[in-house]
Amino acid sequence: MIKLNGVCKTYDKTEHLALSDIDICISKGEFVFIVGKSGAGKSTFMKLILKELEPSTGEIHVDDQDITKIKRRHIPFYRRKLGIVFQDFRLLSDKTVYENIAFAMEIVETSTAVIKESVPNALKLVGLSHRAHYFPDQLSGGEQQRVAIARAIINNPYLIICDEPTGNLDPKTSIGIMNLLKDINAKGTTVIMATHDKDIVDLMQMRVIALHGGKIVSDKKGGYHSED
Amino acid sequence: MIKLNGVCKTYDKTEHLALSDIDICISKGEFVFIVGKSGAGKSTFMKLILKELEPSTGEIHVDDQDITKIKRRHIPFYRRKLGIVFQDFRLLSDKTVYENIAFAMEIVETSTAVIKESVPNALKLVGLSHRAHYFPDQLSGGEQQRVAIARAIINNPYLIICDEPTGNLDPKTSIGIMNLLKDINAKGTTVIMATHDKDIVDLMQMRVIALHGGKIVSDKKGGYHSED
Amino acid sequence: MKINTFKYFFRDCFRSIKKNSLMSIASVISVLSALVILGIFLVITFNIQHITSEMEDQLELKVFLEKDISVEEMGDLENTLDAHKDIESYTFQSKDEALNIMSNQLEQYENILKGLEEDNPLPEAFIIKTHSAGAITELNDSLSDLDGVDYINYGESYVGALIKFNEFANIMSMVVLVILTGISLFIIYNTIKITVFARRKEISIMKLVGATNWYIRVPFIIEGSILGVLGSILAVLVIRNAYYYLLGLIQGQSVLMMGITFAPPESVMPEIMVYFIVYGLVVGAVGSLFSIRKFLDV
Amino acid sequence: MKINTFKYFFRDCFRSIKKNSLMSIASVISVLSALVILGIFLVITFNIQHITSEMEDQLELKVFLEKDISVEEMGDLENTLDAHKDIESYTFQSKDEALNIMSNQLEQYENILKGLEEDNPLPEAFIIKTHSAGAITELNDSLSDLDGVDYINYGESYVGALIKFNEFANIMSMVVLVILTGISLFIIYNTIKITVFARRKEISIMKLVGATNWYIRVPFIIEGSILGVLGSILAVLVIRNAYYYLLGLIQGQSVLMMGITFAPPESVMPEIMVYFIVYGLVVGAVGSLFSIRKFLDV
Ligand SMILES: Nc1ncnc2c1ncn2[C@@H]1O[C@H](COP(=O)(O)OP(=O)(O)OP(=O)(O)O)[C@@H](O)[C@H]1O
Ligand SMILES: Nc1ncnc2c1ncn2[C@@H]1O[C@H](COP(=O)(O)OP(=O)(O)OP(=O)(O)O)[C@@H](O)[C@H]1O
Ligand SMILES: [Mg+2]
Ligand SMILES: [Mg+2]
Repeated sequence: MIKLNGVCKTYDKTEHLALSDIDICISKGEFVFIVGKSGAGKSTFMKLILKELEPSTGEIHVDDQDITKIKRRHIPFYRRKLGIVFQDFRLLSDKTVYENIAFAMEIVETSTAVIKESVPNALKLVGLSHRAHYFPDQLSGGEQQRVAIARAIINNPYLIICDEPTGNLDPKTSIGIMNLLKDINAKGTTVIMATHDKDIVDLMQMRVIALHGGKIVSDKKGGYHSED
Repeated sequence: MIKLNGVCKTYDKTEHLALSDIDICISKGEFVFIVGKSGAGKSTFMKLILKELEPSTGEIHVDDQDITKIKRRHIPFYRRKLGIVFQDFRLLSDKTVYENIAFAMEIVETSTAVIKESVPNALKLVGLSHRAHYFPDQLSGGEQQRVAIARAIINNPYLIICDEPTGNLDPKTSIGIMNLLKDINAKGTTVIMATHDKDIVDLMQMRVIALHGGKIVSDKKGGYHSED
Repeated sequence: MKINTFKYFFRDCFRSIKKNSLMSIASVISVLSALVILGIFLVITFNIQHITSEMEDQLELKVFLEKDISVEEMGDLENTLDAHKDIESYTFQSKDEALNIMSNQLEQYENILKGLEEDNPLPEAFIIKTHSAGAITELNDSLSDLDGVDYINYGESYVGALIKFNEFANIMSMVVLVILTGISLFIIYNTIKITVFARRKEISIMKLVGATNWYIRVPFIIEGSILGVLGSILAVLVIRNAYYYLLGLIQGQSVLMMGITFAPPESVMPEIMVYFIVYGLVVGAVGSLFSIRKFLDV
Repeated sequence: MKINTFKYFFRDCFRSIKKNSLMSIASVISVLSALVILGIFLVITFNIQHITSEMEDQLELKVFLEKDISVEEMGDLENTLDAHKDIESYTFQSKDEALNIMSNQLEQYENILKGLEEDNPLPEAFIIKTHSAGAITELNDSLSDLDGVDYINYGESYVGALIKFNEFANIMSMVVLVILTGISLFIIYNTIKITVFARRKEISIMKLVGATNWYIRVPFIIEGSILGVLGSILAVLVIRNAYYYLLGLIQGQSVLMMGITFAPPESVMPEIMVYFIVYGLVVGAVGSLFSIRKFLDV
């Protein structure tokens, strides 16, 4: 489903390689953790798949499509099939929690009836029914993060990308979110998740790709960056 | 050193009590963890001490001063003696990493020579010497978090408040940061830290105050919210 | 697009106006300010046009008759004048009337002219008003060869100067209007650009969750148009009331005005209103469209 | 405050201008636009003043002498005129000169006046120029009782109208200027407010790490002043060049101008320059000061 061939990424102006020579193949329905030190390149990897960034060299295939070659005006349609949780949440500050999630459905022209049913469900799943009409800056860090998660799953995407989705959550809530992702994954959705949470990685026993200084240093099933 | 008497906090418009009837006494030189579920009121507690928010009722004494009664124009001078790591970092986006940290020294009119020496030292402590001239939006999540930590400690504050300072850090870097805070604490600085990281809390074996729904549910030395 | 989508657009743009009320108010004030300035100039321009056209209305052609004109010649002449299409009206001026008017006009020579009364040397004349100032020169040519006409006087240099001044005033006010329209466009566009800039993060978030460019643009364009139209309506009201107030102040102070009258607001305001509202709408919409462009590159 | 702190202020404000270049450019353009409009009006106002003062300069008093004035009376009169403080200059006009001028002025009566040459009924006169238009009426009173003076003519209604028009034009242009100054102030203040608004998060961060209000304000004020002055200098350049260009266009087209001359740019521009630069500085600084106020409440 996802295939990276010799992907390198340098940010303009900085010589430094954020990702160098990445070759990865992730099949449909897999659940993959990306781990690594701060600055290892995890978010960069996520952004490449989202087409928020372009790779400096190499090819990225998602669902048999070379996404580096997608036409500008087709990008939105590509993105709609993905569900993304950003490390910094990226909620729309002038929309309430409810509207933030509904917005993701409105842009794909879901009927109002469906929206009215789905959004409260999603809010319930992440435990935020009582915050539906708050604005993002009236929420705690963890609450914002859960809104971002609800938004990512609302359209039943075939691929979910989560960058540090439990960084601001307590262990109990984190495990709730992980169970949610596991259920979604069990229904066939591919999940890629960057995380620092050793406990969660150890618990889940899924494929773990470890990055270090922009390079893949290990790729196997099991616990958090086993070399440590 | 810090004393809260019957502090309640409701956010305007929302009926809901973010903190209710909090009585805490933290002595000089203590190291205190604040734990609790997402939305329990940890950040609200931190913001009250910083005087970013005013309590709805109750008194807050810091260093024998009733901070609810500080005059508006004395607030900056009060804040300068604190070091704060915000959950959402709050770096100045038009200043580089170096300048963000230097700014905290400039406002207290530190001499240029001292600034030139201290800032690189602080950057080295958090492992970011190679990012000194990056702007915040060119940094990874964890790197931004470490800049925020460096800024908090630069002025040798008598009280350090860290809201989730390791949420975006890998375990290894987290332990580095914790050791840093421990060293600073050993020199007599009071440290209050909100965190979800069970491993760290368990490791440090310090005083742990657990919040739940805005109330203190436990306050003892030991591991992460022992009831779980 | 579904009808629902348009509902969302309107909901979003009203919400955004409310949420960003400081910026919305600022945008409206910018449009208002720019258009009030433009309005002041427009009113001045209309008044210049009004005054020059009044001056044109006062233009007249004096056809002096030969001393020994016969009754027949006189009759023919009157028939010609009656039939001429460029002539609005004409009156006959006798010798005495001519002297009277002359001595009134020439205050300083009053004493001297008194001596002439007995043996009045002034000729009789027809005083002709034409439909337009442009027709005067032509009329001069066609009438001067007629029998019984001695010579024609129409203040050649005055008419020439008036027509020239007219042209000059028209060109100048067009130039100033074009410049001011440009500047006010700049001001409004600038304000929109900054407000869009302040919301660039929101725009990039929308793009990242899969909104198409048009989906993002449309609410901004609607918002821009609403604020633009709002600003322009306010501008029309300000200009209208200020103009009525000014006219009220000046009324009765005719000494000050040396006989000049102002353009009536009923003829001026409708034009300004239509112009402004279209302007506010177009600038608001197009300004938003252009301002948003560079932030859609995500 | 230490000298270093000021270094930081300047460093920060230049950095911020560079980093927020889009907003900085927009602010400069706003100031520029608002002041160019103001400048156009200022130039027009100066020209109206120039023209009316030229018209005042052309005012003259005609002292007609009695037909049978004696040489002595004539001498006394000349002495009085020489000594009078309000009189700038005077000339003597003989009968023939008077007739000549009259027939030139009164084109339409040329033929008639020719008959008067033999027995010229026009009186001799002194033609007096005064220092100011205001002195004319007084002078009329003081001279008319002198021996040998028949009557005095100074186009009473014309002088009155001119003085009234003068007052009217001055009041109108002051009113328009005050209104425009207000509007342009609004435009500039608005722009500053939006740019500050877009940076409210930065301001709150500064406050939270312990910066005093003044520490935050000063760089904003410096930045506002720099952008304001920049905008006003550009406005002065635009106005200056446009005015020279306009004068160049009109030069030689004197027919158009009906003898009216324009105010020389050398006398107009320095005033506008000083006015604008002070204006840009003050509005930029004070605008920033006020805009930032509400965001300091953290
Ligand atoms: N816009 C940018 N310009 C320049 N360098 C950047 C930019 N964004 C990221 N980097 C650099 O690229 C490297 C990888 O960043 P990335 O965000 O992928 O790290 P990460 O693995 O997500 O780290 P973390 O766990 O801290 O979030 C970092 O060293 C960072 O400084
Ligand atoms: N500005 C606000 N307006 C209204 N409610 C708010 C506001 N800020 C926070 N809250 C509410 O107050 C409660 C406590 O928030 P707080 O940020 O203190 O939680 P927290 O313990 O820091 O959570 P987290 O671990 O997720 O950061 C939350 O339920 C939140 O929704
Ligand atoms: Mg990251
Ligand atoms: Mg929090």
